[in-house]
Amino acid sequence: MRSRSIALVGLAVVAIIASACSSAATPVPGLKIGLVTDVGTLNDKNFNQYSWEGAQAGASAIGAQAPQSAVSSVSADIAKNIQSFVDQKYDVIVTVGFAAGSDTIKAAKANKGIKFIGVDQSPCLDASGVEDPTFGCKGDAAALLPNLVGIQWKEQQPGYLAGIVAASISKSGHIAAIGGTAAVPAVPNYMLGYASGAKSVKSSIKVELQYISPAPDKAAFADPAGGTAFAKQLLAKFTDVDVLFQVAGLTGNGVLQAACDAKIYGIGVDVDQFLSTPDTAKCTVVSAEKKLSKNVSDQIQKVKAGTFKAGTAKLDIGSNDVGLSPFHDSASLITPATQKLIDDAVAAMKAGTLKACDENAFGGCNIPK
Amino acid sequence: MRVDLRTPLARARSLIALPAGAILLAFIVGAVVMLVSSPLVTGHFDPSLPLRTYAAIVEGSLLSVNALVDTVVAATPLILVGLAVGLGFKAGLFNIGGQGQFLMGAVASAAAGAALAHESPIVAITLSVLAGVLAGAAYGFIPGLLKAYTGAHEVVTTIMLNYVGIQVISYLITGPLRAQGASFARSPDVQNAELPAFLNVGTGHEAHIGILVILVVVPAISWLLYRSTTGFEIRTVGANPDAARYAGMQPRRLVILSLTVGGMLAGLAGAIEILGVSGYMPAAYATNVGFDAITVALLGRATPGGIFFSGLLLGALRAGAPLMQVKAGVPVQMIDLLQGIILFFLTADVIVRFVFRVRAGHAKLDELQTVTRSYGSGTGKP
Amino acid sequence: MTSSPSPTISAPALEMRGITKRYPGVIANDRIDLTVRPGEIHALLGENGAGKSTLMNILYGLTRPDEGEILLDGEPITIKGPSDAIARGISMVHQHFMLVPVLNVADNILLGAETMANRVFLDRDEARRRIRELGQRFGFDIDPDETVGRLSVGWQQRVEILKALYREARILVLDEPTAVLTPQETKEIFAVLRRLAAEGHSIIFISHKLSEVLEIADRITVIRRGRVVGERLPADTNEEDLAELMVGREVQLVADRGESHPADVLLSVESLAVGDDRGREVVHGISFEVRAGEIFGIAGVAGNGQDELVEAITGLRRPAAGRVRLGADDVTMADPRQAHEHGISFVPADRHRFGMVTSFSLADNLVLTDYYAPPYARRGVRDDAAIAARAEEAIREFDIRTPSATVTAGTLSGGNQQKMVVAREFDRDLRLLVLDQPTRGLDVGSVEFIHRQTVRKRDAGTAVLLVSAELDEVLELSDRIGVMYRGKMVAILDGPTASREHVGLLMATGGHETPEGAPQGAAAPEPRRTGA
Amino acid sequence: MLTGLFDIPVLGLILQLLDFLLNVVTVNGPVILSLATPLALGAMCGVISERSGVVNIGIEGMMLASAFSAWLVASVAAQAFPAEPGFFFGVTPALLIGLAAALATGVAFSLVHAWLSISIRADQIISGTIINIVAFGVTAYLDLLLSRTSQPSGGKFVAFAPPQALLDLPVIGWLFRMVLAQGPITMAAIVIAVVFQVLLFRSRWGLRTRAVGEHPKAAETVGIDVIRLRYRNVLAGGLLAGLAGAWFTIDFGTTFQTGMTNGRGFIALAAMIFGRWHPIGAFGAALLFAASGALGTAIRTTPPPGQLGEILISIPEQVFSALPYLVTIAVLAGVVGRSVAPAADGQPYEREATH
Repeated sequence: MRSRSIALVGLAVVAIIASACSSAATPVPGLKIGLVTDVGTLNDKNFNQYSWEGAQAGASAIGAQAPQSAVSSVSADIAKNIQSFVDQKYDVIVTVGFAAGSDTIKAAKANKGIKFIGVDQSPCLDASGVEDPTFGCKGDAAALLPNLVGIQWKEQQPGYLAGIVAASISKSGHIAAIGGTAAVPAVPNYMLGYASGAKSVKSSIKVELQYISPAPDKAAFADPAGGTAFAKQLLAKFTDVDVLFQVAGLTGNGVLQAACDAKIYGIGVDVDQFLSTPDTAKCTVVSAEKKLSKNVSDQIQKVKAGTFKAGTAKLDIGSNDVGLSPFHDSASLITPATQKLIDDAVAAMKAGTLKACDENAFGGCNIPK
Repeated sequence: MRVDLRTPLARARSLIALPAGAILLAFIVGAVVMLVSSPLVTGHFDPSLPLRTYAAIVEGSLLSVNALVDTVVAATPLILVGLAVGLGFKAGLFNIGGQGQFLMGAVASAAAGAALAHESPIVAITLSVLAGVLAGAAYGFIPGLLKAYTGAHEVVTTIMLNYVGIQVISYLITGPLRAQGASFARSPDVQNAELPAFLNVGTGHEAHIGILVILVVVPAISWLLYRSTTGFEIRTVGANPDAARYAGMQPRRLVILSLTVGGMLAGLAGAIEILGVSGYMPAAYATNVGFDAITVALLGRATPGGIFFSGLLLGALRAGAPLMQVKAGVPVQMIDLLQGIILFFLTADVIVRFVFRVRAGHAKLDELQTVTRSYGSGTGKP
Repeated sequence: MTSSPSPTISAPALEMRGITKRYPGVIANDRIDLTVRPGEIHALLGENGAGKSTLMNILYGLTRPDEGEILLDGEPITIKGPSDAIARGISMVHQHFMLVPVLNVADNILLGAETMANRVFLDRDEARRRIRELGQRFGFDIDPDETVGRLSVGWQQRVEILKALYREARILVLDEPTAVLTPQETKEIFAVLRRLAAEGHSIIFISHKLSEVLEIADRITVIRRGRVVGERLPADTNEEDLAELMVGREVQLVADRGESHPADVLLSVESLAVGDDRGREVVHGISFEVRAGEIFGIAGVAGNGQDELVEAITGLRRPAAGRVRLGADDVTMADPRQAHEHGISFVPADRHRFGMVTSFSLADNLVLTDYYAPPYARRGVRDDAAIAARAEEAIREFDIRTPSATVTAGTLSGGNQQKMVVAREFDRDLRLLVLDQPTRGLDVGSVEFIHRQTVRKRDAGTAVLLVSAELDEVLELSDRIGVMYRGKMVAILDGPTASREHVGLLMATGGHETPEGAPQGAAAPEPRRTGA
Repeated sequence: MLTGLFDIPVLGLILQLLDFLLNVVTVNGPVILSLATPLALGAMCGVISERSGVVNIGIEGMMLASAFSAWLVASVAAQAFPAEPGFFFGVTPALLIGLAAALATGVAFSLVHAWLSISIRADQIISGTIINIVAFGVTAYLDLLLSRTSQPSGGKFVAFAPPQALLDLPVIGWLFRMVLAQGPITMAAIVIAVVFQVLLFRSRWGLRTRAVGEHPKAAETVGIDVIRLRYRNVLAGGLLAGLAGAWFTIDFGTTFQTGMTNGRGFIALAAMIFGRWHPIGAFGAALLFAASGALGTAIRTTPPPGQLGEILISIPEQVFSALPYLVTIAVLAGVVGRSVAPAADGQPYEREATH
């Protein structure tokens, strides 16, 4: 009995050590690509998931082996997961989310031979090449950390276009956008762009911009039930609102749910939600997209091609990295006049004559007090 | 009576037989889960998956200096908060508030660290750690006070305070503590208050000086519990509050003391995590240390020595998790699952006894009898 | 027992034959035979721990016998559980009442034997009607809607009996029914029991009180150490005979306590008023004195304020008014620690609740009240060597039977646990020794040991305050006796000359010619909560 | 008509506040009620279990696991049995199967809790903690793995559409909208609360349950099988938690998300305490907590005008999120009346008469 359990334990230990030693070898050709998620899960229908899809697409485009993911379940996991890929001699490490920014900079500084792609990050360094504690960003990130690129988007541009659509299809002249939290710049960027886009169509239009949570917490991005409830409450108060734009990740999927339940128009965010969330497809008119997967995939291909460019890649409509999704079943709603407004706005933004919002030095929107 | 006649070696064996059995069974169950779900992991039925998973965990937590450093760093907060929970058990209290006390310690040390970012490291570190300890203590004091004077059961109040704590942090970090200029809501850098690494093997695996605290705290709590009269009082209150009153002890004071000291330990853990690992506090700081610590305390049977070892074990699981994901592709939640199953077998020790034919001494924590006892007894006032 | 001494010719309603129940290390019941006839009040007499409760638990299906059989109306039956027993007309009134305090009388009675209006809902109206009717039939008027927790103990007992009657019990077992009753309440309950018997119910009356058994029983079965040691008819026996049967040897009811040499007044209690847990005053302005070198016994039926009085003196409870002095020191507001340091030792009634920590070692328990002071600790640090030395000494001196000082106290026998408490509380520099039920539930050897030690302490000049619900114990040991009745000290008598009858009368009536507490209307029952 | 009084100092402010509260509650009644549903069902799971003496802090885990299985099973079933939504509540076979799966999952987890806390007499709080940890681990693990395959959802129940004439009735039309324009689980929760309240205080089961939770030994001596009754109640609680879980993924929403119950199981626990272990009370507390959240939202999205608005806006919105927890602490501490648990709550019951 006792000897039985001792033998069992011994066997297990031997087996584990043996397999640990054996599995350490066998190099595979091509780039090894690893992805570290933000706190949450891989299937968040948001940054984590589309970065992951981008990493997979990028890997297959360059003929590398399938990438590997490491999910961070708590804040402290992010650094550990990055380090784990470093230890395993991965060539490209994608880190997701602004919360991973600091850890990515640290890892990039310590491992110059590894290429880092920081999704929704903008490396802010001081002159000595460490993360700038005062956020002045005086250091030239591209020169100081030539192996790190942070990808950001001008979310206000697709937001602006979504605003044009919303104002055009609204019968009541009252539309709304619900964001997860104002504490994450991407969210107000979308929403402020949305507001100005709508006003550009009809200056008298009423636009409700509401944020669900003050902090980028679960309520903001990972609580669909809470999102539905928030939206229903908003719709109960403003009964004439007939277009609802969600900028709240999974919480926002609940917002779209509420739009469907109320039989009004919904507008998706980040990806083509008509395709990604089929449950709410019937009321999703269009989505304000940033081409997250494509952009991650592009960066990976640049690594392979040797055209990798460090610093912050602020992607915009000029390179078609943001924009509107197809209208799918809702195409009939879009009149030629509306389409023209959209096309003109795209052209103006590309030409630089149209700012989608009151832009700051970093290409984001200044949040009005 | 029987226990007493055994040799120390036999006693030690009887002490670890059940925890060891529970862990082993949990690993077996975990292996079965992985086996069944292996088509979803690797795309085909993969009988070697459990082995590769455990191998990766072992490699990532034990088989190199780096791995060992990671294990100890991950174990440090688990041991500290585990001690907080264990101390509660000794006093007959179920402190589920380790999470909130940890977070309060974290945010307070982040605030102090940011305020003292340009002081000399000694001043900055000392005061920042102190701030964390005090904040944790205050957050443990509240349920202690409520329990002592109103009978509000600490299980419920500490759960509630955990959630209140999340909101407090959300308020602080998005409001008064928010770093100016940062693109997302986070506290400023602690800079000089950062705990320096004393062992840097140059590979990104740092052992900061915070982990040395364990070497002091574990013996100190052990001394407190078993050598000091206060510890005797705490254990008496835990085992029999009426007898404690009869013996001239002050149960209310001891309840408050135990939860406050527990809060200090959890707050210290929070401070160490912020000052030693993260360097700042984000608004959505995510941790699971409170529940991990319950497992640690139960696995260690609420004794400081036991908590030390069980903290190392869980720290190893956490440290091995990244490599498990990278090499085996098994989701990190497998660790949570394993932990829950360990706890299950620890509680359902009849199964362990049956499978391994263990005839070890009674494994139930004596202290725990008082924990839920007061739940329904009206006020539960000590 | 097949040859019954009873002249009654009716067939037995219940027979238990050869009942044997073993627990690890003890035989609780050893081939016990018991025969009960219809309409008979059959007393089951025995010391605490003699096996009475086990036998009744077997009858009630709470415990399974290892051997033996039970016959109901001559038919062998097996009782699988309480519901089985109830279905066969056997009901039990437990010593600690099995009533749910927050529920009302009707719900308590209904519980488990619900009168239903349909498949789902209770028919409370019908239940109330039946309860009132039953109560009236047996001579008491009860309000079915009163919350049980608000009833006096006596009325709670009536509820218990009603519960049995509601289930149409033919055989009613009462386990120590008078333990918590005043003599007046006891009389009333006896009247009820006689009426029940007259209506043909069989009653098994469990007790260790000789006088009561003689008063109420038609027949008496005595058990000792799990065996039936005799059967008697009340007419053919007396207290001495029964006591001898019960304890197994001729009992010297009056022990040799020697002569006392009281010195100066040590404890003086002046107009002390004490409230209970719910804040109601239960000790009303008591005054008495205890001299150094004397044993002052407090007699009284349990629940007349003795516990609160003792707790007030030892610091566990804050007095509401009055003063307690120890020599020149005012200890009225002392907490337990201060009382201890003033030289007050206290052996509490409930040792498992107050007197010890069962999960701690014997050694730790022996310093439970002294752990903080030299030689056991200095500046907050324990001295394990000194604690161990103390344990060795106490084990030797107080003859505590234990394999070692490090075993947990919970593994010791009851007698040895009490010796442990006594060793701790007696063996120190003390002035006042407070003993609350010091020998309850102990074997005779331990009782004698503790009594001897008590007398020794007295002879050494300690003032001893002894509270006991056992009148015999008080009479046996006390130099002076105070009688408590409803929170008042109704008399203080000289111990050696006090007569049992006189003290008993005082306990029962408080000294009034006509006993107080005449039947109370159920509409306004005395709101006294049971401690059970 | 009251607006004239709004200018009076202090009193005017209070009147404004009442006016605002009334407004928030009337406008958001239906949302509040549906948000209260999982809280109320979870709380009633707690009530039914704790009334019989078994503490249940595993509600969160039971809800989460049930939400997961409702979603997964409905999704699989929708592919196996494709069907058009039915007239009542948009019911489909897949949804019913998913609902059954949720209930079964709730019962399965509560069986573990019952076994640990009743049969082997483990500490009930640890047992509940195990439920929470395992439920989170297993659902997160499987959810992540399943997401690698694309899994369309099985749809959801839709809200009942009462005749418009009913909703347009003056004064009470609001009430009809609140109660009738709801999904089946919310409606079921209302019915369950009422039925459960009546049963608890008027039925044989209720009497026995309360007796067992207060004084199990007394119940045993009158022939009640304490162990069996506790098992039954804990398992029935599992059904309620299962229903609460189903609300997340096939009634209110359509998809599962890791950790999506997001602490609502613990708010349910709070509602149970605040509701003083009464079904109706728990439901009321759940409504109150849901309303507190709605109030916080309303203040931010549509603050009242004037001074009141300024005051309300100056309160950090986190206060409203923390309100249920703070209220529960206050209730437990006796600040806002006292809430006393059943006397035997949390105490394992040992059957054999001990000697």
